[in-house]
Amino acid sequence: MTFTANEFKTDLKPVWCPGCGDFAVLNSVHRALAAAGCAPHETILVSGIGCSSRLPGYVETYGLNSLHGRALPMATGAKLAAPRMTVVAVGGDGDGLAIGGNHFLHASRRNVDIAYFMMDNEIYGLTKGQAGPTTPTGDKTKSTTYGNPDPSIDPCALAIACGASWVARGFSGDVKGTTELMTRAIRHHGFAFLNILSPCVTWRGEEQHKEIRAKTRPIPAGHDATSREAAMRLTDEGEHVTTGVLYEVERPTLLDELVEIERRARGDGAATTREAILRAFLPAA
Amino acid sequence: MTFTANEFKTDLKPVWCPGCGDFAVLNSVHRALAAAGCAPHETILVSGIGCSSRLPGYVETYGLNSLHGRALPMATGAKLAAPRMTVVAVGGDGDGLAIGGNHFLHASRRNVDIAYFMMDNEIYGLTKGQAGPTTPTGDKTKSTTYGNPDPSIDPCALAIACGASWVARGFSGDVKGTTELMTRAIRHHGFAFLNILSPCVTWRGEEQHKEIRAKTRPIPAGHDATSREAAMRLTDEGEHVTTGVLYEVERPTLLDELVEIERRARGDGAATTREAILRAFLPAA
Amino acid sequence: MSKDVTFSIVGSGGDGAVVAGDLAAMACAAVGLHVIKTEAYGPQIRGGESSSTVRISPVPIAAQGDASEALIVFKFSDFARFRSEMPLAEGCIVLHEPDDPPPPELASYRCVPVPFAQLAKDAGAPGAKNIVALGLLAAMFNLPVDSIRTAMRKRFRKRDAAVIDANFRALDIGSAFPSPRVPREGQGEGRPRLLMSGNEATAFAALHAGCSFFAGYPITPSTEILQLLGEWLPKIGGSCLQTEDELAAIGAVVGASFAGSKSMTATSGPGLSLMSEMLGLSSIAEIPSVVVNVQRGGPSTGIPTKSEQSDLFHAVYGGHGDMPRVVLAPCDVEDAFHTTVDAFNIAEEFQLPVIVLSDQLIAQRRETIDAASLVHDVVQRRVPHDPDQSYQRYATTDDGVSPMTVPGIAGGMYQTNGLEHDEQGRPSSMFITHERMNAKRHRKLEAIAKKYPLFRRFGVNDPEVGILCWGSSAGPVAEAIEAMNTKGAGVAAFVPRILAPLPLRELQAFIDSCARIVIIELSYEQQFHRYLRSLIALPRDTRVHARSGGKSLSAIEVIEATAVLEEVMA
Amino acid sequence: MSKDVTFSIVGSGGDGAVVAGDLAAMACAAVGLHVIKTEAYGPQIRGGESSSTVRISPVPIAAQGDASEALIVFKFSDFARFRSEMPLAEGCIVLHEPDDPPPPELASYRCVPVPFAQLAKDAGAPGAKNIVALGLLAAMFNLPVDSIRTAMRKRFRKRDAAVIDANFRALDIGSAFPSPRVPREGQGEGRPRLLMSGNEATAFAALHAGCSFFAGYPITPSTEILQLLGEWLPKIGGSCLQTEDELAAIGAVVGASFAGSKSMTATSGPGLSLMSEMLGLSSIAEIPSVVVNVQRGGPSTGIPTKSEQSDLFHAVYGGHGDMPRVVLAPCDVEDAFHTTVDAFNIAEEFQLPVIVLSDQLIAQRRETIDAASLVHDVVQRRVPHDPDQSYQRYATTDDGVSPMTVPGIAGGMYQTNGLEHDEQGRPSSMFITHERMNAKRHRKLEAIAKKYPLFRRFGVNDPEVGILCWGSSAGPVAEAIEAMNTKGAGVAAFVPRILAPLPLRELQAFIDSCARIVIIELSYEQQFHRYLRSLIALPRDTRVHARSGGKSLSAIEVIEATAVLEEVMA
Ligand SMILES: Cc1ncc(C[n+]2csc(CCOP(=O)(O)OP(=O)(O)O)c2C)c(N)n1
Ligand SMILES: Cc1ncc(C[n+]2csc(CCOP(=O)(O)OP(=O)(O)O)c2C)c(N)n1
Ligand code: SF4
Ligand code: SF4
Ligand SMILES: [Mg+2]
Ligand SMILES: [Mg+2]
Repeated sequence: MTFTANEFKTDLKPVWCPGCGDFAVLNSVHRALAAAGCAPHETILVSGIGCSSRLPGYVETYGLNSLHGRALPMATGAKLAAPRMTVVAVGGDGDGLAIGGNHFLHASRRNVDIAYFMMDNEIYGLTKGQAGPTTPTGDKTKSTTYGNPDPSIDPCALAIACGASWVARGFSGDVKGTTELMTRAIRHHGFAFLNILSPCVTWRGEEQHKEIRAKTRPIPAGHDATSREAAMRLTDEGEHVTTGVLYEVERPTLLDELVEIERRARGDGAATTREAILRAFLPAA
Repeated sequence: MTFTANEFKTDLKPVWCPGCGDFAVLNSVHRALAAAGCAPHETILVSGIGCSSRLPGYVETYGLNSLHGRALPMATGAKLAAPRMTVVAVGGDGDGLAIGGNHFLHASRRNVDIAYFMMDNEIYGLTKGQAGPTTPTGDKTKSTTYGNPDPSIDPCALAIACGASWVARGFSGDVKGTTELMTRAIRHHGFAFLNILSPCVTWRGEEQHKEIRAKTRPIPAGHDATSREAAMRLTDEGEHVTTGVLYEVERPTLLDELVEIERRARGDGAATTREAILRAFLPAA
Repeated sequence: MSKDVTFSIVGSGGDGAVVAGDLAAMACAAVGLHVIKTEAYGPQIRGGESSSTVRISPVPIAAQGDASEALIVFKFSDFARFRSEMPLAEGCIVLHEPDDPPPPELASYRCVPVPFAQLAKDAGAPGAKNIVALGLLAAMFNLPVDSIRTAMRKRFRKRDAAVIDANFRALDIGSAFPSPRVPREGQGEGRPRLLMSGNEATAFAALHAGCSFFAGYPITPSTEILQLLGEWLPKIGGSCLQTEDELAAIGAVVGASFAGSKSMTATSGPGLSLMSEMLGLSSIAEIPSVVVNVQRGGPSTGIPTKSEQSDLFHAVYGGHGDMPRVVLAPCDVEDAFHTTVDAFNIAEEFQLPVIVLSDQLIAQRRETIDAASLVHDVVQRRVPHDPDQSYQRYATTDDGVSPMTVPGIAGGMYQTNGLEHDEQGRPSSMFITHERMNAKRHRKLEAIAKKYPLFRRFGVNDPEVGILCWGSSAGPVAEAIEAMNTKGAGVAAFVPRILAPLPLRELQAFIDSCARIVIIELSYEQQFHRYLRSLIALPRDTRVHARSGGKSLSAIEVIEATAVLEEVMA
Repeated sequence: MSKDVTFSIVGSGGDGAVVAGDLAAMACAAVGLHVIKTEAYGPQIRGGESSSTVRISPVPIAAQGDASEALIVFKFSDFARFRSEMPLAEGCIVLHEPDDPPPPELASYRCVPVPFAQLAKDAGAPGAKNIVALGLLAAMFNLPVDSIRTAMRKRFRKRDAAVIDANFRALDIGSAFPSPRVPREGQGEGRPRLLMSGNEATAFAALHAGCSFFAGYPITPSTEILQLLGEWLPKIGGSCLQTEDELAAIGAVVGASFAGSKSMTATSGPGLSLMSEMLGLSSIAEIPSVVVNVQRGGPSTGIPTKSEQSDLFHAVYGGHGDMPRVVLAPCDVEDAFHTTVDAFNIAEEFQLPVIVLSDQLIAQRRETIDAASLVHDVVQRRVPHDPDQSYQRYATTDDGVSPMTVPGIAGGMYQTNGLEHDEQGRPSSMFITHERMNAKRHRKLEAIAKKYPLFRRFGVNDPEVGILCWGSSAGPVAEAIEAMNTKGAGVAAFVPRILAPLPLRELQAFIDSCARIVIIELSYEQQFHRYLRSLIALPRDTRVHARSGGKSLSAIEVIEATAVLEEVMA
């Protein structure tokens, strides 16, 4: 049985500002879950804290809007506990790269079987406009009166470097394209990271939307998505930002590894019952 | 006035196991601090928790063996508070890449003006032999009865990806080479990361020392250390491990940025006294 | 004729309700009136419902005001979500758009239709509904119109003259519009007062205390402290670092302090929870640190935009092990300045972590302060400048404080850690060392209790009812006590400003002087009550008025909880 | 003739002191004797000083034994660091190498030179000093030699026959060597007993309770739990994840629990501090979680290898906001099994975080258990399997527990969060919702207090002295009470096994039945005493015996603290 995008909607009204890019992301999520053939009761959405992290409240699945920075470990636990469920983590750039940076590194490395959508507005929206890891260097924000001193991170470059097996970039303004990327991410076997440029009209200005549209470029024809180096090159092009699937490889996932471990654990002909395990503590007379 | 290696020794007896690679690292630290012209009272050594993190106790400087994973933020704070001091962070692979991974990412990105020596034994030594982020996949350890499921991280590759401006690898067995690399790291302008392969004879076996010696290769002649791609290539060579300076570039450091910010802050002719700042809160009648 | 008045303005989106409140507050502060201004918002990140409540008085006031005498509503649908938390005074004047009739439940109030939008249009400033409203309020309450104009000039300085003039017209049209007059006594002494929020007072206190390093991570309702110090510290040669998270923030603070700087971070509940481990290092390695924690509704993410007093347990008990720390709590905005300076003084003199427990109500309300009151002595760390061979970082002393060298001092080098350690800082796992060092570290608390018995006491002597409360609850309690005592009751309050170590001697004396004790706090678990019980004997018949936060405490609530007037009347 | 004996073996590097202790313990457990074995180490990571202390008895024993009747020392320089923490019984037999004379302070004991190294050489097993020593002990205390051989065969199974034979010779030579004989009563019932550590019992309990997911990060003294479940869970179709840190560990646990698995993590103080924030989410979102915290010396890194009871404050109070949680504490190794199963039962039934406060002494000592005692009912989560339209995740109920759907159940979808929320889980910042939901979540604690009044009580009825203690202190207290009461004193103890919510009714009844109360704990700050005071009235003359950890509590210490014998004798 399949479900329509509408069946993934809840009747809770988003708290987002009029014009926020996250509305379009939400729209894409509804469509992508349907397109990927997910069932609401067999889908788990986990987020951290932020404007973007409010998203699970607006999607009819098992949803958890958790703690700032912790979406990935929670999604990992959920996936290992319920491997048959589709598990998707969502959140903001600050949530995923500042306080959540370490989990991003290790979830990528372990190739956890989940999709992760990062709504990247280059700012801390919910706390009202402080610089974050993707805020361009030099930008003045509420917390950087004299300009942001820190070099900004390209989330896709970081994901590739950390070992994510599927890495793509999208733009919330392009609902069709984003929906397609989300669908592929959900279907990917392993950790699929999608960086979605999603304007914050309130703290990055009404212009951000146009600016992003202007600088995005589709993936160049003939790009070899299996090449780390080629993918990396598409992550630092100065002016432009490439959207599409930058990197895609097939390698064992965390679940694959755990299945293999279970095989070995049972295989060694050893104790696989409570009683047998206990016997090991009984000294022979 | 300069100091000798001996003047950097304390009379506290290391707790390390006989044969531990960290003895040689300690030896190199004593020599490098002297060689770099550091003064004991103008040097700060900060570490996390682990066998390796005990090192500051054996070096006559201002030393802080802090919390597991927190060496880098503490070293960053120390450097910003006392820019004239030489600040060196040290610790293990677990300390720096597992619990401390997020700080590693952000210290590299910010190009903090410190040197960071990671004693990499591919294991959690102090807790008696569990797998860590650099433990080879498949290895059996105390915590991976059926083999380590996780792909291992190359700390140098990660440092380069995160933006460190100086990245090198050394081998504790080569005291001369390691001392030289440490000296350069201390002198580097910005975040200098040195990954030191340092055997854990107790949990990785007496053989580890020989194995490392066998697989290390000196930096190839004509390597362009200013090229990210070239440096990256030297971080994944299967069998071999390249020692030496893999990557070295000059870019503004966190201190440079803060100096510039101070210039702007004072420059705008605005309030730079307590009184002037307070006046802003006094409404005009 | 009432001395002080309170009015509220409710709107949404571009209505500018909050701006109108700001202008009124600034104008009144400018002429020396006492002002307290609070705001409230709906869940919408922007463009949602917002309200501003302003209380004005010629004499000092301690709280935000129980109920509004006037309410301006641009749309009643926006008012709905504030209703349960915005009490209206009996006979409250409700001004509303003619085409938006008041809901039945407001019928009992004096509802006056005013065509705000139309009047603004007439003035040629279609967006200036709020300024029209401001004009009306000025006329109703006889507010200083000239200084409202000055405030508008400052606020709109970036707009062009034509717009400003149109706004002035809107103001005049508003004041000219027929509306009830509410005579109000006293115009203030003319000398302008500072208008500050608790977060601003805290950030300024850090400068005053000599803080030269701040590290923090944004979190509501403490973020303004990070933002202000990011702007101010570079001006005076200090530095501010926005870290990747709170673990790094407190780590950088303790690292900077180890290196010799007075250092601070600011956060709220979730961040304080994350800092627990590092505060333990600050405590055992005896490295000074100051953490400002602005409380909000909990647990977990809770209610980030509203006040509560439920981080007390974590502040006084949080963190594993026997971990000496100090906890201070300001009573109001001005006190946020003094407690923060005291926090630095205590941290530096006694080399331990000091937590300042502020709360959203103090941190984000704006309040008038007398500039002259912002003076406070500053203490420095005990640093031996030419230590000799015998220098021991953790030398045993009577008060437990051992002189602390800092990097740069020749011969002062030492190596320390978070392990148990001996006088030289050398790791030891021996029981005897552990017991000796625990004793040394805890002796500092006795010394602090003696030197800093910080508290406020108000009300009569030998009271019939003694109220125990802390933090922002002190304001409504103070006003309730004044009200009760003028009615002939004999009530007093003891408000500790240092929660750990508690000023036990003074507290005991107060309790002994009272016939009855009532405890008042905004914590469902009665954290303050249970904390007091763990340290001092409370009378069997002690009453406790404890409830969740999310709605600020009112003087009337305190009066009811105290249940003393009934008796007086009886 | 004494029923039970205690002996210690001290060595370093390759001396094999610990191996000898293990073999003795296994051999005695195998024949049904009761055994408790503890170990201690110097700071050296490996090759440093080590000691093993074994207590053997034909009747049940509750503690590790106050003092050793025999001490084997391969080098007195190694013994030095243990001296202050290893009491020797009067007339203790001290066996040592002839060329290593005992220090003067040991002169008062029965020192017997034994050429261990030489005898081992004679046996053709130069490395087997420890086996020679074991032979001596076997002869002295009449230990079951055959089952020592069996234990050796198991232990050395990887070595070749020749080596094993040489070791057997060493054992015989040792037993043959002239040494004092210490007659000991009782040989055990023959039926072998389980020999387990507290960490092993805890890990096994998780399997028993149906735990199918574990996530953790190594930390002394809890790491064995991670290691064992990493080995066991895959066997029964569960999974174990070693995470990057404790934040991820507890995050994964709560995530897995949300997805429907019984989940657990294990850590020690520093890790528990880092988990504070996530426990708040588990509490407000009502997602079951079990955290085993094995206490060690604190604060900060403290003394990782030694026991203390100073994480109590953090366990019962840690975390910002009003955060209901449950805290259990085992009294011994077997109890570590039962409390852990109860932890899962309570977490699953009441949907909140449950902390099990174990400690290093229980976690890492080995103790004999009767296999038959490891039975305990298992409770399941209330899951509505076909929820209808009206399903509300946080529906109001009498006991505060709302049925919880899990992913996979059609029609059971809900969206939750760490914000305050209404019955459907929708975020709300309204006071009324906050107060209502705080009440709902806290009602669960009342229900738990009724259903799980877990405690132990031993000693006489209507005692003259009532002791209050918890955790591993219960052992020495139990033995002290037996000793005192046999001498005619009337002492009893009340040991809560659930610390939050406390079994107040039962505790009050106990206190009322006692003439005097003595509190005994290993926390410098008197955490247990202060916690009790916050909830229950203690008699004015309550005595408190509280000190730092790092040295285990002895029965003698308890007897002195109770100061009751003097009176009896008087
Ligand atoms: C532990 C903790 N620290 C800080 C915060 C405050 N906080 C909430 S959201 C947020 C950042 C939001 O930025 P981002 O993740 O990019 O999401 P956005 O709002 O931009 O969509 C912060 C710092 C918190 N809730 N918890
Ligand atoms: C918060 C916290 N978690 C866990 C630990 C336990 N712990 C101490 S050292 C260590 C890892 C040591 O490995 P590494 O950093 O590689 O240092 P090594 O001992 O190998 O030199 C761990 C997990 C701790 N001390 N603190
Ligand atoms: S603040 Fe920015 S990110 Fe948040 S809802 Fe508004 S527009 Fe969107
Ligand atoms: S355990 Fe390993 S790392 Fe630690 S001291 Fe011993 S050899 Fe060195
Ligand atoms: Mg963002
Ligand atoms: Mg290591």
